[in-house]
Amino acid sequence: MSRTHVTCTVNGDPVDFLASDDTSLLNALRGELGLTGAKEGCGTGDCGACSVLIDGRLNCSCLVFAPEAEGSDIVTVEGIADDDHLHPLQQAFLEGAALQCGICTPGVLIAAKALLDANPDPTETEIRYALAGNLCRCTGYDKIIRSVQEAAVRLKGAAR
Amino acid sequence: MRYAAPTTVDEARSLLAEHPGSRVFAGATDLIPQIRAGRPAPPVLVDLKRIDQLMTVLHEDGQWRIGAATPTSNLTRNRDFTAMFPGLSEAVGLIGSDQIQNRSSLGGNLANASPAADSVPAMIANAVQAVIASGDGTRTVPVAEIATGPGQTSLADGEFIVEFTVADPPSNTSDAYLRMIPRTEMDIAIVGAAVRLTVDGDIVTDATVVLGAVAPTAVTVPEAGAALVGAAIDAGSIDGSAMDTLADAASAACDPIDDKRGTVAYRRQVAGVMARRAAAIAVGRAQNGV
Amino acid sequence: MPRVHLMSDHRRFTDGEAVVESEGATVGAVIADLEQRYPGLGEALTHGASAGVNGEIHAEPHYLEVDTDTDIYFVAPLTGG
Amino acid sequence: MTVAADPPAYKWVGTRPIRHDGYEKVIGKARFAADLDLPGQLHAAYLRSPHGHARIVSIDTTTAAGMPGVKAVVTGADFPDLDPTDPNFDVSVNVMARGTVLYNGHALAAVAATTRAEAAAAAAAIQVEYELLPVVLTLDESTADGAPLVNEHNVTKFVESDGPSNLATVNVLERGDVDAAFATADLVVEREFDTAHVHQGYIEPHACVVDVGPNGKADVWASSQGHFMVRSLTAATLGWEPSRIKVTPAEIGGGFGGKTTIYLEPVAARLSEMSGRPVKLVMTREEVLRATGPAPASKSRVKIAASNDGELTAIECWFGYSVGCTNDFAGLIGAMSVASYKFPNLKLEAVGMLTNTPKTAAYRAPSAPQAAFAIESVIDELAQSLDMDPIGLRLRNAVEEGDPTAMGMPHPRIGFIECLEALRDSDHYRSPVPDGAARGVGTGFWFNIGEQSSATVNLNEDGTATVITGSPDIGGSRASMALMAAEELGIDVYRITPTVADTESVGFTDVTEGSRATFSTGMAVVNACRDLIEELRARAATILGVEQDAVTWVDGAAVADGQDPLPLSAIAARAKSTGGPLTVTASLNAAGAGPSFAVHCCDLTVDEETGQVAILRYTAVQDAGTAIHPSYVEGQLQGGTVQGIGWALNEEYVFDDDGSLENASFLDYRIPVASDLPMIDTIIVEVPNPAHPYGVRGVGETGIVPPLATIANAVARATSTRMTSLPMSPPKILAALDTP
Repeated sequence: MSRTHVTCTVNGDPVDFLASDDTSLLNALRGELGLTGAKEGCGTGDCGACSVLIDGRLNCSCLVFAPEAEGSDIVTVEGIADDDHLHPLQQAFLEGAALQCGICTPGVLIAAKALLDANPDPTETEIRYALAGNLCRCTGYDKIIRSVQEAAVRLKGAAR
Repeated sequence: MRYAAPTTVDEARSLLAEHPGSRVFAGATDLIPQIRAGRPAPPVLVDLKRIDQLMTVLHEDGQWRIGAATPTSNLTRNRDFTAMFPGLSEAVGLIGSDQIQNRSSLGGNLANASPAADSVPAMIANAVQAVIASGDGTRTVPVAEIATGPGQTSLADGEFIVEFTVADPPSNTSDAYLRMIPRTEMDIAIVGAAVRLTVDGDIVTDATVVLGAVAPTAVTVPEAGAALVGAAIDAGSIDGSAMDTLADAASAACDPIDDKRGTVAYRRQVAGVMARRAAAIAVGRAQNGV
Repeated sequence: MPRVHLMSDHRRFTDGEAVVESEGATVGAVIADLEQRYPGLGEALTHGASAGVNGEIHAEPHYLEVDTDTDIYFVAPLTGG
Repeated sequence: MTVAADPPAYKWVGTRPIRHDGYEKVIGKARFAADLDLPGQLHAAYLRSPHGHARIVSIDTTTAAGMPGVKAVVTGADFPDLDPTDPNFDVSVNVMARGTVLYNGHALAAVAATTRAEAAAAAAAIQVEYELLPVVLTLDESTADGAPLVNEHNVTKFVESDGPSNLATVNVLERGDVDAAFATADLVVEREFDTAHVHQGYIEPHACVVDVGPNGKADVWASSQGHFMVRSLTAATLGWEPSRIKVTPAEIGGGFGGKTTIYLEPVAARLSEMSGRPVKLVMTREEVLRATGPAPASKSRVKIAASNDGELTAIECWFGYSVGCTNDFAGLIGAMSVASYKFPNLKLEAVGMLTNTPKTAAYRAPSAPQAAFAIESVIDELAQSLDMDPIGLRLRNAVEEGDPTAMGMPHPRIGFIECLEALRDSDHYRSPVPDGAARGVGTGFWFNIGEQSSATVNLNEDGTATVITGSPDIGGSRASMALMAAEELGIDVYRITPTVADTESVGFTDVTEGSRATFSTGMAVVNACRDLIEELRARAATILGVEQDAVTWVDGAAVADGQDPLPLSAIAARAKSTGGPLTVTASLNAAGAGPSFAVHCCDLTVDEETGQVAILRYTAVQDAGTAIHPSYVEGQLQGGTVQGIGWALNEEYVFDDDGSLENASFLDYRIPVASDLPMIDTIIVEVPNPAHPYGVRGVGETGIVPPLATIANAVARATSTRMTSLPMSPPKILAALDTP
C-alpha cells in the first residue's frame, strides 16, 4: 500500500501526517491525529457521524481519501469552541438536552454549524433537511431541531 | 492501491494509460462504499478534482459548461443555473445529503451508471452533452448514450468525462424532476421522472419525458412527450386527458425489477404519477417564466 | 395457606388446576411442597419462572417470605431492552 | 408538559440541569470504545458465513496465519464447548460458530493483525468447506410439517418436548371462558397481522479493546448496556472465572436492548491471549446489521369481542415470533401482557420459533410492540364499528389498580386512565383533524424491571460528592442519579459528580435494561445517601457535642437546637478528625418496578397515488411515575416514538433465499431521518410508583409500544384500508389500496 505525506490545517493548527492511500480522512483524523470526535457509524456516508468541514464545506470524512486533504482547511467538532467558550450550538445542545448517547452529536453539531454559517435564519423545515444526513437514533430529533433554532437566535443576537 | 491527483487532463490520461484498471473519481461517494463492500481495488485512484477544467462552471455564448467533477452543491447554489434549469437543479439537489452533495458530481453520477441516478433523467431531458477525454482528444456524446446498463457504460478503458455542455433553454421552456423515495431524504429513487416542456400561450408545444429507476438505464418516453404536445393549458393545468395519456405512456415504458427498494407493479404505477406531477410543475414554470 | 396461581404452561402438572394451595413460609418452601404433590412442577417453577407477590415481581424468589394468605403468581421470566 | 395530580415539593428532582457528562460529549472528548487505542494494539476482523445454514466441514487457517501482519487466528476450536443446557450456550455459539453456521453472517473465525486491512485480508483468505443445509427463514417455514431443523441443539422451553425442534418457547395465559363469550358477543373483530425483523439501529457499532496480560488477567474496554454482563458472558464463553476479567465501561453510543449481550469480547480476549498484545475489535455497519440485534419478526391473530355499549368481553390471541437461530429470547411474556383492558375472558398464546436468521436481541420493550400493533388495531376497528371515540372505548375498559394483569396478579398503582385522560384533554386531541389528514390513537404497556444495583457515595473533602454506580448511562441516567443525590443530601446538583465505574470499583450491577437504571440504581443511590446522612449526623453530633438523636438533617446541613446549622461541607472538611473518610455503599435487588403506560396520538396524510405517509403531528403521553430529569424523560418518549414510527413505516430486514441480508446498510435499512418527522410533543403523566422513594417507574421502553398501531389506525381512517402488515412502506400501502 502506498502512503502519502499530507499537509493540511486542522482546527487552525498546521499538521502533517503519513496516510495509507486507501484510508479515509476519518481514519487519519482519528488514528494519525488522535482527534476521535468524529465517529464512524457506517463508513458509507449514510449516517453523518463523521461529518467535518473541509474548506468550509460539510463532508462525511469517511467518504474522503486521506490524501485528498492535502492543503485543505479542516474543522472537526474539537475545533468549534473558542478557547474559553463553547460554540452557541454546543451550549444550546447542552441546555436543550439535544443529546442522549452522544455518538451522533459531533456530526450533528458540525452539520448544524455548516447550516447556520450559510443560513443564519433557517426555518424548521430547512434545519430538518440540512440535518437529514445525520442519523440520530436516541432523540427523535425534536430536541436537536429546537436546540439548533435556539442557537440560531443566540447567534443572531450576538451578531447585532 | 495508489492515490494520484493530476492537475491536467493529459496527466490523468497518462495515468490511466499506464495503469490499466485504474479508476477516476470525483466525490468517491459510490467508489468508497464499493471498495468497502469488497469490489476489487483499482491500482491507481485518479482524483480529478485538482484539474481546473473539471471543477469549473461557466456560462457563456448561450451555453453552460459544467466541469464533470464539480460538486453538485455548486450547481444548486448557482442562482443563474437554478433559474434556467430548475428541474436539473432539483435532481442534483436530491443526490444524498448536504454532505454528499458537497462531493457528488454530474460526472460521477453518470459514470457510475446506476439506473436510479437522479441527475441523469434530468440531463437527458435537457439534451445535455458529455465531453469525454478520449485517446489524445475529446469526443462529445449525448448523456443518454453513456450508461448502457446497471454499472455499465459506453466509456472505453482510459476514457473519462471532462465536462458537460447544455444550451440555454428556449423561451417559455422549463423543467422539473420528481422522484419517489420511501423517506424524505437519503434514499435511492424507486422511480424518477424528468419533464422538460415548452409552451406557447395556453398550448404545450414541445415536451420530453425521461424516467429513472424503472429500467436498466434512464429511458426517454417519446409517447409521453407526444401526449403533451398540443395539449391545452387551462388556468395553469394541462388538459387532463393528455395527462392521463402521458401517465399511461410512462407506465407502459417501464421495464423495472423487483428489488429491496420496490416492486415492478409499484414502479410501473408510480412512474405515471411522478411523470404527471413533474409535468404539472414544469408547465407552471414554463408559463411563468421561472 | 399461600395460594399459588399457575401459568397455563404449568397446569399440566396439576391436572389443569389454575390455583392450588400450598404449605411453606418461603417461596422456596412452597415450591418444595408443590414438587412433592405434583412431581415435576417444583422443577419447572425453579427454572424458568418468576414470582409475583404483593404486586411485585421477583426474579429469584426462593427465600422470599410468604404468609398464609399470600397469593403467589408464577409467571414466565421477564426481560427488558 | 407535565400532568401531575399533586406535585411534590422537591428542590432538585424534576429540574433540568445540564447533564454532567454533556460537556465532553459536545466537544468531542467523550470516550467511546472505538476511540481507545493502546500501545502495541492489534486490529481484528471476522470471517462470517456467506450461507444461511451449513455444516462446517473444515476450516483451514494456514494461509491466513502466514499473511503479512497477522499475529493470531481463532476459530470455534479455540473456545470451550458449553453443554447445550448451559444458560450461556446460545451466546457462546453465536460468538463463534461450532460445527454449524446457523445464519448468514455467523462468525466462524477471526484474525488479529497489525492493521485492520491486514486482518480483513487474512480473514478473507481463510478457507472453509461447507456442507449446505436447508435454510429456514420465516415463521411459516419454521412451523411447517417436516420443516428442516434450524438448530439441532434447540430444546423447547416451558412445555414437554421430545427432542430437538424449531419450537423455542410456548407461553399461554388464560382466564374465563372465551368460547362462551365469543358465542354471545354483540360484535367480534378478528384480524391477522405480521411484522418484519427490525434492528435497534444504534449509531455506534459494537466495539471493544481487550488486553490480556501475562498474568492471564484481561482488561476489557467495551461498549455495552452492562459491563458486569460483559464480564460474566465473556468469562462463560472463554471458560474462565469472571474475576480474571476487569471490564471498564466506555461511553455507549446507543443500545435500546441490542447491547444487553456480547459478540466481540471473548474473541478479542482469545486473540490478545494468543498474540500477547492488546486487540481492538470494531464491527462495521454491515456486520452490525447482519449479525447483531435484531428484534423478531412476528405473525399474529387477534380476536376481540365487545358489547354494543362498548364493553370488551373477551380476547383471544396467538402471537408467533421468529426468534432467530437460538433459543434464549425471554421476552414472549411481554407480548401477552399488553392487553391492558378488563377482559373477563382471555386466552393468549405466544410461541417463539427458530429461523436461520441472526439471534435476536431485546429491543426496548421486547415483543410488546408487535403484539400491541395487533391488539390496538383491533380495538380501533371495534371503536370504528361501534362509532365510539377511540379514547372513550379505551377509558371504558382500561385497567386500574387491583384489576388483574393478563398474568392474573393484580395491577399495583398504575396510570393508564390518567394517560388516556391526559390525551383526551390535550390540545392535540381537542384540535380538529386537519383537512385531508386522519388521526390515530394507540396505547402501550410495559412492566419495567428491577434487578440488582449498587452505588457508592464518596463525600470529598471540599464538600462535593462522587456518586459511583455500575449502570452504563445511555440516555442521561447520570444526571438523574445526581439529582436524586442532590435532593437527599441537600447540596447543589453541580456539587455532585456521577460516574460509572468498572467491575472492580463498584458493586455488581445488572444491565441497563428494562427501564431500570433510574428506578433500581437510583434507589441504591438514595439508600447510600440516606446512610451517608446518618453518618453525617453522627459526625455532626461529635462536632457539636450533642447526641446524634438531637441532630436532624435539613437542607444540606446538620441542625441541632440552639446551634448554628452545620453545613455538609463543614462536616466533610472535618472527616479525618471525626472518624475518617465519609464513604457509603448500598446494594439491592429491587422489586416493585412500576408498570408504565403510554397513549399516543398521530395526525397523518396518505398520498393515495404513491402510498407515502406524512406525519403531521404526534403526541406521546406516558406515565413516568416521577420525572427526575424531565428533559431526558421527554427524550426517551420522543426517541422511542420515532423508533416506533420507523418500525411502522419503513424499517425491515430483506433476506434473499439463502438468508443473506440484502439491505445491510443505513442507505437501505431506512431509519427515520430528521426531515421525515414533525416535532414529537410529549405529555408526562406522574402517578408515583409507591415502591420507589421518588416514585420512579422508568421510562425507557414503553414509548416504542404504541406507535405501530397508532400509525396503522390513522392510516385506516385516512384510507378506509386497514394495514395489517408492517412496515407500511409505500409499495405495500399502494398495493393494499389497489386491492378491492
